[in-house]
Amino acid sequence: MLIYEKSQAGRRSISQAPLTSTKVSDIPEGLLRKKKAALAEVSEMQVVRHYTNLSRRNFSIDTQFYPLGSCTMKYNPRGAHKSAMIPGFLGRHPLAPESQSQGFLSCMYDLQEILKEVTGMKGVSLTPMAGAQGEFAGVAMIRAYHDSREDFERTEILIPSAAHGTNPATAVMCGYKVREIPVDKNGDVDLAALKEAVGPETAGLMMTNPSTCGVFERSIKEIASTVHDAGGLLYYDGANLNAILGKVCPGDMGFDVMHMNLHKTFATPHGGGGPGAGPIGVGDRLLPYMPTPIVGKDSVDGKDVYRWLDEKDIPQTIGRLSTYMGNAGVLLRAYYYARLLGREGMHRVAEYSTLNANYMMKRCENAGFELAYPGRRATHEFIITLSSQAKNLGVNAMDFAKRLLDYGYHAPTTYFPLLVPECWLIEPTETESPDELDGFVEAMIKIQKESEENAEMVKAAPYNQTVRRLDDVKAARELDLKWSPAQES
Amino acid sequence: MLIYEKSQAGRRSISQAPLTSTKVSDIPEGLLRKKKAALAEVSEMQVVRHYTNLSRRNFSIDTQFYPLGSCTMKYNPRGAHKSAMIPGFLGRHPLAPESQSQGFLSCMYDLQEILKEVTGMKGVSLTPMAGAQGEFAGVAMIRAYHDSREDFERTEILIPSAAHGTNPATAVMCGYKVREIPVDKNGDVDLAALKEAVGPETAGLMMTNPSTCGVFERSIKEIASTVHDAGGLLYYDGANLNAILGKVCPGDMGFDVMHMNLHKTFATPHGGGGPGAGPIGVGDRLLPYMPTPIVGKDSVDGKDVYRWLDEKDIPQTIGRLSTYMGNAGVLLRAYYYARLLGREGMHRVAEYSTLNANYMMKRCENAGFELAYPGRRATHEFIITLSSQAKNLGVNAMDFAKRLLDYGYHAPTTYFPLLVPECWLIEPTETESPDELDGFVEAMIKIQKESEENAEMVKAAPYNQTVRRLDDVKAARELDLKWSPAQES
Amino acid sequence: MPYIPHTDEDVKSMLDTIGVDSIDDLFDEIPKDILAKNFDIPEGISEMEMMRLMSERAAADSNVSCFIGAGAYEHHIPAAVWDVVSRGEFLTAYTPYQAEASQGTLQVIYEYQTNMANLTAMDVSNASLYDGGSGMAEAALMAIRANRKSKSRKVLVPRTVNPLYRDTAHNIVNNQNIELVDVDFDKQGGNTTLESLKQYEGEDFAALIIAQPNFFGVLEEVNELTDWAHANGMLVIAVVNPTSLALLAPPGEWGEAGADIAIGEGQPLGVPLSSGGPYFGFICCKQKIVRQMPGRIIGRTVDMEGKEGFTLTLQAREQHIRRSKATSNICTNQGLVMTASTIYVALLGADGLSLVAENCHENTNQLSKLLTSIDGVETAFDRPVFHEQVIRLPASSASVLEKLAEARIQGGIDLSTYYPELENCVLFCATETKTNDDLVAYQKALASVLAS
Amino acid sequence: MPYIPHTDEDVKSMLDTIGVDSIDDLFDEIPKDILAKNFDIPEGISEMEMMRLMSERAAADSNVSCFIGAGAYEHHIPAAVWDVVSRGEFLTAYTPYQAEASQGTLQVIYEYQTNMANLTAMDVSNASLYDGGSGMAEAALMAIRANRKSKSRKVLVPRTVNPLYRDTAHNIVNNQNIELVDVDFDKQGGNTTLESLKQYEGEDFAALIIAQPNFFGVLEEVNELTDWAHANGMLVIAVVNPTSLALLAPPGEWGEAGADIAIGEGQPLGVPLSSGGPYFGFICCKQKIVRQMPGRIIGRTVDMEGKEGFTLTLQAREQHIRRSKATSNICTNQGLVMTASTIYVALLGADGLSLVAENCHENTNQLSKLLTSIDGVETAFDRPVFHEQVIRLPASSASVLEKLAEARIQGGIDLSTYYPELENCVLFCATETKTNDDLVAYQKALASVLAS
Ligand SMILES: Cc1ncc(COP(=O)(O)O)c(C=O)c1O
Ligand SMILES: Cc1ncc(COP(=O)(O)O)c(C=O)c1O
Repeated sequence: MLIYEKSQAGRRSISQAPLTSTKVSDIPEGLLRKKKAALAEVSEMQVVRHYTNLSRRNFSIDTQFYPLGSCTMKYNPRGAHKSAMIPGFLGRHPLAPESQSQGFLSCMYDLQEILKEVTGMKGVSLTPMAGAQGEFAGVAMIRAYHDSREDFERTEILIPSAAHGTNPATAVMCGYKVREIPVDKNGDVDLAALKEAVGPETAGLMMTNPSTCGVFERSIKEIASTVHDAGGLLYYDGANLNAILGKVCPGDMGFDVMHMNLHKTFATPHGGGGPGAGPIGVGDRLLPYMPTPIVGKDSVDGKDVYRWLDEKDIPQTIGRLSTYMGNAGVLLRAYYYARLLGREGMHRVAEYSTLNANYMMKRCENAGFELAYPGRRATHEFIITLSSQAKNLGVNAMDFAKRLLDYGYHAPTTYFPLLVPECWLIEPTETESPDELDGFVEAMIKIQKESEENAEMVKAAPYNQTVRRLDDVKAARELDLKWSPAQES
Repeated sequence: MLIYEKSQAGRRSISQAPLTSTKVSDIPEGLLRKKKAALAEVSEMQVVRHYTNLSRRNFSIDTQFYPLGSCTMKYNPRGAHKSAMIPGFLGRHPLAPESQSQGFLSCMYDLQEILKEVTGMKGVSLTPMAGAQGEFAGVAMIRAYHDSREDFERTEILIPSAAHGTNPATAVMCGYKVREIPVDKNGDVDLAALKEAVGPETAGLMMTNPSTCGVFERSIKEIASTVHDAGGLLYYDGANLNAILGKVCPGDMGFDVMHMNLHKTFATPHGGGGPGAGPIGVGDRLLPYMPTPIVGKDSVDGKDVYRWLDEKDIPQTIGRLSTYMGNAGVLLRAYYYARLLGREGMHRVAEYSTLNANYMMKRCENAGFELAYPGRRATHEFIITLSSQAKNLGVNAMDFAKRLLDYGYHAPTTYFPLLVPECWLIEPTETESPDELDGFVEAMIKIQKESEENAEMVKAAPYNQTVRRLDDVKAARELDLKWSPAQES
Repeated sequence: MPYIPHTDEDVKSMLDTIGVDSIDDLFDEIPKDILAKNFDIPEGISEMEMMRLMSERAAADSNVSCFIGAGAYEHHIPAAVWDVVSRGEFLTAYTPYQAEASQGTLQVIYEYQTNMANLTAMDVSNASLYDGGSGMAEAALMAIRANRKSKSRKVLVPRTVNPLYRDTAHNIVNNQNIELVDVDFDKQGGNTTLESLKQYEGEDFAALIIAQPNFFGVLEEVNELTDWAHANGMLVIAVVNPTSLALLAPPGEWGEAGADIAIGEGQPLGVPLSSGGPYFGFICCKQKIVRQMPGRIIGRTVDMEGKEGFTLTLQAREQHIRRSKATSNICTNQGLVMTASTIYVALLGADGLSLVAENCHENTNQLSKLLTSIDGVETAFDRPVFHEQVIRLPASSASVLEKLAEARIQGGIDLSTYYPELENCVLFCATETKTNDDLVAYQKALASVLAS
Repeated sequence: MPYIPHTDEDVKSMLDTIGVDSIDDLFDEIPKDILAKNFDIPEGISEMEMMRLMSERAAADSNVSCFIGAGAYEHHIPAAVWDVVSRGEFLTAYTPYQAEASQGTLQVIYEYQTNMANLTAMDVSNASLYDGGSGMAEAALMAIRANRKSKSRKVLVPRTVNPLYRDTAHNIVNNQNIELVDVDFDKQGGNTTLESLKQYEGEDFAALIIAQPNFFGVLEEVNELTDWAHANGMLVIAVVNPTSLALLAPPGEWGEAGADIAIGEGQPLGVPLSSGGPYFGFICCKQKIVRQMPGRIIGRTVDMEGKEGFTLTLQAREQHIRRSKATSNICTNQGLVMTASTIYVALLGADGLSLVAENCHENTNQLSKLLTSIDGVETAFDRPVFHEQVIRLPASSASVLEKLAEARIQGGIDLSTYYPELENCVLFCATETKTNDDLVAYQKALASVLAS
């Protein structure tokens, strides 16, 4: 039931608004609202009960194993949430004077330094508000770089075909044309094709390594030199940073610029869709173009004093990309995570996420599931393809996924990357224990058996959720995007 | 699954303990533990997931209508919880010096004053930790009163048969014999029986008004004078204060002493069993005996200064009943609630809880359910008896209750008070909206129909919970009160 | 190992299953020479140590009385909001890709869309953008796509629009050779006049942006401006403060036809100031251009058994389907904060929001009176405002604000930073959180700073 | 109306259904002359106003460095503990009377019982009592019921037991003519010696209480004391600090046969200091006397389909069944706090608890060294302690502590309040939350107070 359907005209959560009304008389009639907005009129308890019960209709990391590939659903420390919710942090106005912001600024500065170190980049700007905005910042910097050299011919961004949709979308938002590079059957970029594609129009290549195929791009150095030799720059999509954190630095692979999805690798909660944070790191060449604001540190009378760096300090900056400082609260959570992991813990992220993925991959393989890249090591994630199940049993990747929900596991990413048919991209992350991984594989085995014995049953899954399978076609055809009083009465 | 069954030797939530170990060398071997305790060894995420999922196996006010009679399951304001969790309050040591406790003490003082005013009592001590301890304090004061008058003959406490079990249990803990007074068919105390029972052995009468039968004791003043004339004192069980808050003060009904269940009437969360708080209020005669600590206010240089009152101030006190100051955090929550309600809101508690109960009672009656006291007004709660259903359909009050769970409503109190057969004591509270009450009655009507059509089905309820009906007999016969490593392996 | 559950035994048996000897073996596809060295970062600390560090740092920025608005406002946030939002099921879920396992989030978004559409009196809302400033960029891009009558890559932007929004939007759209053209404001009224727009008549612009209230708190003549834009073939993008919509005419009702797109900063709806984020941008539009809308959209539908349910819809606008042809590159949005706003709006309702708006407005008026009662302090503009005000001081605003800060009063922002012509001007607001004592304390502090 | 959802229309239609004209009519059974008048209490305020008031009051008591222990200890509490405990389903449930709708709470209690039984090495635990002090009263009453060999209504209580516990327990049990008989302590060791007990040999006592560590932090010779008590026909009631049980021999293993009942204050296990409550008392005992245990107990059982489940059991001991013959009058207990402790124990585990205990102990030792390095300051007793210590000052402890408080250091408690013979003595502790800087700050402040 919608909250509006629990509404009663005249009902209110009295204690939540000021108790006294002061009629406004100094605003011209014509600028005033005539009819009050159709919002719910409910009591405080109704609100708490409604949204508490809604929350119970979600899967989440706090309740389930959630091996959604490319999304790095690892444990989100409760302490990180709590520390970002300390009243002093919550109450700080984004435009508060620097003298009364040293606590916050020092956290941001420290985080910049840590991110620089663990990515091997030369500068970090924290401001992008998610991965996609980090990509935007990165590609905009690439553009600023070429522009500053008056190299206006470079109009193309190269992107492997397995790339995430944000990559091509971003390139276009930055005014570039997109040229796709095929991926070979081992999950690697087709080097020959790349070599053919690069040229004087190449502004840069966007890629992630390990790729979205869940394998490490072994020719990364050759790719890098190919692009660099042609005068292009190399962008690293940090969505897969969890796979290498502590093992390889993007800077050392030859990347000129990258973003980090802190809501993945740095364990900040994904909140049912966001917020994230997509700080970018840059090599020497792009340092002058970093987006503002950035936090700088001065020493005044032997004391550290932090301040905002802006256009005055970075005259060639691509400028601000958010009204204030991006998703500051997310950054505080990531800072917490970075400090708790520390020097030693940082190395273990790649190690244990890789261990878990390879273990699961092996168990899947042993159970008879088909791996997309059987000869390869898994990185932090791996792909199985259910195309034989689809063909022989009529049970496709989506059916399998829906049935998995009934077993209490969130489904892996399905149908991405697009080049693998009927694929599941499985990412267990390092914070899951082997028991959980085993349970998942056992559920897969059961579903396989169910598919063989009763495909129709599996195809009509799920059964145990609050709704059965939803009609997406109706949703798109008969758009119903908001409740309105008329429609209901 | 138990947390121990998810345990793995050597696993730990690393970040939660100090990171360095300092071997203890100054404690004699013989006093040290030899084998480490068999506790779970789990990761932080496992803990969060385990207990988050366990919580989801509960009904609660935040998720369901919970009309548990005598328990006053009303909305527990989230603001009250938050304000008691302000770090300054959480961090205050109970033995902190008064000079660094003025914030806390002023809240306690204010609460004492408010409770005095709304109960019509002359003094309030906040320290009892639940209703039963409030009763204990009250009866112990009655004893202290008689003792101080060297009236040692009074060895009996009179208690109406419908009383809550804590009343007789408390009387015994205070060294009294219990004498039961019957309740007549209208739910009133049998006045004739009371008059016969009172005498020189009567230390006092414990009762609540409205009674646990959900009706107002109309002869309250005659009862009071009967007991008083015999030299006894009158104890008010405040579990039903919600029914009269703002309408009648126990002090004005003639009660000498009472407790308040703040976890009922003052909306502090019940926490799946506690904590509560059971402050006591007293009339003039018992003022000298109040339990410590109490907060007093002095004026120093025109400024309010708060301090603890103890034996020096109240030499005849029955003394402390808790190590420190009872359930201080619960008291803060109650203080929040009292201040938000304020003068006007306080009166509405009885009004609207009574309105809801009478409305539900009427709807039940109209639907054909049998009222225990059909000629009477409901107070904040009322009783229906399902004895005809039990007799004619074989579906008893417990079966009805279990089936109700399947409809998403918590069951009312069943089989209490004991004198009404197959009874349901239904208390909706003032914070529920009429829609919720209607939904409940409609579920009752459905279950009635189900009982008529398929009694066996109802008798085997519930069906939608995480477990089916539990075997209580096995639980008591084959005591299994803890997990132990041996037992499981 | 923080957050890693593996015991030595676990690792051993897992490696056995995989068939390798060590974890390092799992990285044997990576060229040895690029393997990472030790990091020069602090050693890991415990939660206890970190909580203390963070508490101390937070305390350093605390105990101030804040009168800064400028797009982010200190409002009372009901305790219930973040208690419920912080439930693991909301906090730690991902984007609702598996609709059946995400009905909670999906229904919340549907309710959010309803709230925003009904508040703005627009037809539809998306599921949130990053924030107000970047939201304005998305709106400009959307308008350019949606205005079929115009071939222009230019959008008219009054200088009364929040300069931080203008800056952000410029930085985003300029990569596509889109131009945001400044329109100057009336120096007396602090508003955008039809006169100042006249010069653009006949020229091709995709849209006119109108902020209500504008950055100075001043109310624009939104009806006239909207009709002018429509008459000149432009779409209208409204930039609005959601709190104000309890009192002010909603964009959907501006002029004859209403604004075409409405965007704004969602922060006032239950989101803490929190140094600028996470906030959320909202965007609403007319039904007929919904397919140009960026970001996620949730639709109501039914399941196999005809039961109501919610799901992602119109995904063909989005990057994961349409890739380079998507309406935007946005993927992760501000879901959790949007959830908070949904609970906030449910708790306040239209009447509660009105009370908030009225009390903010009254407090700002009150403070304005108090401050202008000081010799030499005057309001900078003469038109009606909503809940924010500009005053001109008889001294440098930067240095006055600095001295106020020493008294732990954050008196507003120095407008001359963004508008050199508005020398000595301060933009401030006093929301419903301020008591009369707070206002008087500001007055006294200002009087004493100016007297010194 | 705060928290009341009724609209005027609701009220009207409800009154219609009931068949009365006004709400007042519903109270027509109450004699008119006792109806309440207006209350003289403040008018209602909003959540915003109250949060500000409470924040200001809390702030007044903040920013102190606390070295007080004496039964309540400042420990790090993992953020996860109260985040999970504050979930509505735990926070706002009642006692699990409907087992099928309360499996969450019931399983938590079963796990809690397991934790406490395994920590104390006892057979069984109940579901919590109010607190440590009142728990000791319940234990004394239980021992009197359980000791079949004794007819005594007397219990031996060393003066080394927390004086607040002794006071509380006395006030509770004296109503039943039960006597708690003091046993004096050794002035040098600060412990209870067999000598001091000798005088009671041959006398009939129901039980001997043994606190480990005792109120002075001093470790008692629990094995000898336990054996002595058993040899003299008494039961042994252990009063223990749960943190200490990570390191110290658990009551179930004291002496030849182990203690019979173990109780204590649960606060150190994840419960904030919070001015003294809500805390929880734990009580564990030998299986053979479980039917004398007060309070709720949860048992594991199966449902109709054989599935594991949990339910209230042995209810025939409780007031709601047995009424005047119940083992106690306790009904509401400390469920939520007990839940917090269960999560705390799961997060720490035996190894984590050990680390906490070690670090507390080390910090106290460290501080003890620092303080006794000041001229004239010395430890009061010479026996080993656990994580708490008594020092004797060369000046009045009350006035020294007062001066320390001015420097916002709460230096401990003035022992002479409870033990007049321990003049100038201060009991302090430094838990794992204290850094070396904190310890040094205490030392410096004390040195300067003593020097002045
Ligand atoms: C490979 C890849 N790149 C980019 C992104 C975009 O990141 P964000 O969602 O934070 O904008 C994602 C996230 O889903 C991703 O998986
Ligand atoms: C009528 C009555 N009296 C006394 C009590 C005991 O109160 P508490 O549970 O707070 O000890 C209760 C609570 O259940 C009750 O309902």
